[in-house]
Amino acid sequence: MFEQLLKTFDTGNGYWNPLVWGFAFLIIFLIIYILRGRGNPSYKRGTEQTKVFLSGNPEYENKELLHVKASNLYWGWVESTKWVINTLKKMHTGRANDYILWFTFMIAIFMLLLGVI
Amino acid sequence: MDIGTVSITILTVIFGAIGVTLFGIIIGLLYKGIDRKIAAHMQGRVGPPIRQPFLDVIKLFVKENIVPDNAIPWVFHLAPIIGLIASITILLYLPIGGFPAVLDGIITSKGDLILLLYLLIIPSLALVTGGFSSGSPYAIVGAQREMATMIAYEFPLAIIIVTIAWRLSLMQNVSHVFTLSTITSIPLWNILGPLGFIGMILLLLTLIIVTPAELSKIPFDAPEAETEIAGGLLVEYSGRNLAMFYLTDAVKTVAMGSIIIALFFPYNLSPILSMNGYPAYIIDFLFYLLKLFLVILFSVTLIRVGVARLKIDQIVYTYWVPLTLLALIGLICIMWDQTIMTQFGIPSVVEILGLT
Amino acid sequence: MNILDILLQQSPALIVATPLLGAFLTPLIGKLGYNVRNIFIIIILAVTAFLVFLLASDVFSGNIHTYVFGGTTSTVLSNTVIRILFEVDGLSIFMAIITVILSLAAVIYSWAFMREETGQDKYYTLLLLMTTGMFGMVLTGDLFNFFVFLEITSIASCALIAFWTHKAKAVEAAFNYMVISTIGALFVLLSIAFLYGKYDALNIAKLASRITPVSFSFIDKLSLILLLAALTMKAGIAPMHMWLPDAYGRAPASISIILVGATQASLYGVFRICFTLYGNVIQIPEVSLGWIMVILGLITMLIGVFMAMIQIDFKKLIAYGALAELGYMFLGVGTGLTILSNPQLSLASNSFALQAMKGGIFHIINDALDVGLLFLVAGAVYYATKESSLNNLGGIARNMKYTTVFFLIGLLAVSGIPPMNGFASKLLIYESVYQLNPILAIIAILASIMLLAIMVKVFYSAFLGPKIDRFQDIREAPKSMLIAMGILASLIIFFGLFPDLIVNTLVEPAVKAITHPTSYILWLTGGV
Amino acid sequence: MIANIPFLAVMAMIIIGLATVVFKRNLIKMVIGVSIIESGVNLFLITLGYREHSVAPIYTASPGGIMSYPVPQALTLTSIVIGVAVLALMLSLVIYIYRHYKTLDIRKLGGGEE
Repeated sequence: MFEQLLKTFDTGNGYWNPLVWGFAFLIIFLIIYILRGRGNPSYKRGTEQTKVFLSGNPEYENKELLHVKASNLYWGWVESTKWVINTLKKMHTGRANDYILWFTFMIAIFMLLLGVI
Repeated sequence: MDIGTVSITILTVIFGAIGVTLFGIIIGLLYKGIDRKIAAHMQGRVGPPIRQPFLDVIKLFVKENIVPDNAIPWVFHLAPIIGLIASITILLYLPIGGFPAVLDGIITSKGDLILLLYLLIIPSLALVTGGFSSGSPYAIVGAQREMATMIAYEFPLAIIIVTIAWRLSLMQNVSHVFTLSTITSIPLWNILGPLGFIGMILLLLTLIIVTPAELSKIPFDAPEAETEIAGGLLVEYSGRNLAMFYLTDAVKTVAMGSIIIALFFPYNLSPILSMNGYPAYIIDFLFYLLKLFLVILFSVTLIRVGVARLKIDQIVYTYWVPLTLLALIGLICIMWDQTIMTQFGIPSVVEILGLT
Repeated sequence: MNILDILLQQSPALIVATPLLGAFLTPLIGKLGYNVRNIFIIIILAVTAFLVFLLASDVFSGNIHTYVFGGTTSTVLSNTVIRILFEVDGLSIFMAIITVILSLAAVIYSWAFMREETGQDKYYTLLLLMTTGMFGMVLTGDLFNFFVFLEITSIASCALIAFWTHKAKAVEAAFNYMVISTIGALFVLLSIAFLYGKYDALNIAKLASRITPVSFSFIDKLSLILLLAALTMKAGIAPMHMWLPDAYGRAPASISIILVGATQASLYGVFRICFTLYGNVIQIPEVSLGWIMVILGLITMLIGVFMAMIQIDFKKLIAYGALAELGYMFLGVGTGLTILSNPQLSLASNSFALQAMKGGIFHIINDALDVGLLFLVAGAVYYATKESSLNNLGGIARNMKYTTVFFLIGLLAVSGIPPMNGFASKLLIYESVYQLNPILAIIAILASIMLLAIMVKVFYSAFLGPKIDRFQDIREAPKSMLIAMGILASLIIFFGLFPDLIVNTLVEPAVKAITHPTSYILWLTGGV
Repeated sequence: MIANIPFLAVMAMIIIGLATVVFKRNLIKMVIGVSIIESGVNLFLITLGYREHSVAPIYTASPGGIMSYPVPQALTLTSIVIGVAVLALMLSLVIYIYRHYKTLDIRKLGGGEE
């Protein structure tokens, strides 16, 4: 039973043993933790130090304004794949009759591929 | 499985882990110093001494470890540690010089290319999470750029990895083509024909351009971009947490270099010089260090000095269009190579050159 | 004969009957009080779970378990008598295990999640009915019966999607789903009628034995197309997936997680039809659907990740993520089908096909757990903040520590980062499908990285960030919700740490069941 | 030829139903379309079991002669029952949609993306 649990996951083309990896991870964690413990843990709480760095600009009263909105994330990626995303957005109309149209379209495709028509 | 083998296994893992940690950190920092020195010379500066990165780390350990108000403390602290550990575990699966990988053969566990691909993600993921958790707009902008860069370069990287494994899978009597030990034992250069050779060179080129993005170096350092977003995702980090990220970067450089070596230059000197025993290990290790130096010189230092930073959407474009095409051409070359070789009876490049 | 043997013998019927009975007893028991009813429902599902695992222990030892309603196996063997029968093989029981895990988690979760709602008796009745329908779909050995259970599932789930009737979008999503699933189910019925008209049988095994290369004709093709189109639509395969994000996203979180199971039951239908019903004619070129499945899988994957990237609604985003995950299953199983249906290649010489199928099937249970956990987390966040748009959330990791950790586990698992369970199945898929064509593995890897980016975006915008005044004093999710999430999270970690064990015990029999359709068919003649 | 008329009717009903669901913008009309498809399928099932000059398949009170197939009739009954449930649920959803949007035109509803 014990050996069964230890067995390496063999995909036929590669191996993966989470337990060995996890064990090594733990060992390295200990080393790094000790190493990190040698560093200076302190800082001055509640001083200017812990304020957010805004290149000297004043921080907003309402902290929510500091939070970058989800829709603004990955701008560069969305920008360079705009054409795909806009096409896809147009597909998702949210109307049942368009969905059924897609369904009929797929039946037609299957019929073509399977040689019915 | 008796007690003896279990304890030997456990001891191997423990000592291997300790050894690899020391190796990764020391060599990583050393190469960082060399990199900085060479870059400085190329820009007509004197540059810092080679031991400067060590001094940097020591200095960071002495500095205060500030946790900003807006940060989520536990994520903020945990991210750098996880990143460093994950990047060290990559080294556990890589053969270093003449030594086999530490985890090779521990309960039949072996290094696997897909696993490495995913383990390489974890340090970047830790960096991103750390940046996001620090609650500063600069860091957030940097972190989301890092993530977008990651999506971008993963495409060509996946092509390289899958292509190499696919070509090996065509060979008779080769199993487990994704394991590093298989890949290093059969260098593709030895079996490919002329067309495949060209394909392989294209793949190598792609991987060399992927490397700076993997390590967030110029021209793909938009996530950190000191001049633009003030250090990006590291802006709120200081003291020992920053030191952790500094070390992660160093270790990751070694890991990435070792992956390139394992995939493309797995040759050792000792069989050619017909040496064995300790001298062989030493000469292979030195040769490995030389290879690592060359790889880092080409893929990090030269590119970094020679090119200016790209905008983030340009990065995505660069990877998804020109580089992916380059890698795909490489893939097609290698796919057609086998057929052309058998069809026209072309020998492999090694045979043409008479190196067998 | 001891009681366990009797239970085992009757278990296929009992697995369906117990939740059905529970469903109609719920309004009665509901009169006794809130806690009594909830405990009753949990007990009902626990009993079902026990029966499922009892049956699983039998099926995994290599038997195909059949149960004939109102008769014995011999009555079915004669051609004239029509009986409804349940036939349980490795794949069926695999799906039943998923169903029971998901519904248990959902019910435990609902304890606190639904506490404030009105109409809870109806909610639980419908929930149990839906579970019944799903069990019926995966256990039945009769095509018409399959249709009936399909309809039970879709009616119950539609009513549940629209459970929050005060939300216009929820009702709209339910209406869309209803139109789509009804038309899909009617096409299933139509093709069942085709098959019945031609072969005079409704029993899957009997039909499969009668559909031979000799008898194969236009009618068979037509009914295959209709079945395939309808069931892939109900399974949410692109480009017929548009109902899925709406339905998943608008339903209460505890329903979304069961909907994952319902979609997968339709996926089971697709596999059953491709591999078993048309198992004898699988090598006829027109029926070799492998490449179609692979390409549909890739399209699903890419559409899922691209659309998820721009979503700002928490649950809708996860729903698109779930869509991408569906693509992996289709990719894995499709690769297997391609090899299986090619007369020149065989499974023995192409072990990668078997591995790909293992990966695809393994991914079904992994996806159920990962996506289920994420939905539950989304529900917990909604419960605490009453906010579902990612644009308005932020910084709640300070108040909801456990939920954050559960989300992190789900994030790592769904994007396949080692050592979570998603990695094991994705590893299997990557390292096998590349042999069919390297591009497949490349796109799969790419989609998985994008999934990571998507989930990290959620992690940041919902959980990290500065303190927001509105969320100053929100509290951690109640205990029952944490327990439900904890069950799924611990299963994820367990599956991740012992992938070899899971593949050998759970996945292997399921793969064997669909790659050897003869054993499913042959019990009719008394063989195994 | 005359025997094929039911099948032609089935085809026509299914296609008319599909066209209704796809092209009509009114929710009620869409529901009607679904209902037409359903009737078409039911008709098909019934037609399958039909035999010329047959009697109802009731053994105890049979006047003799050939019987029509009982199974399709049982299937049709089940299908009709399911159809009623589906129809009721759909119409009740339409009522809710009307309450929210004050319209039955599908183009004026919220749609998928916000």
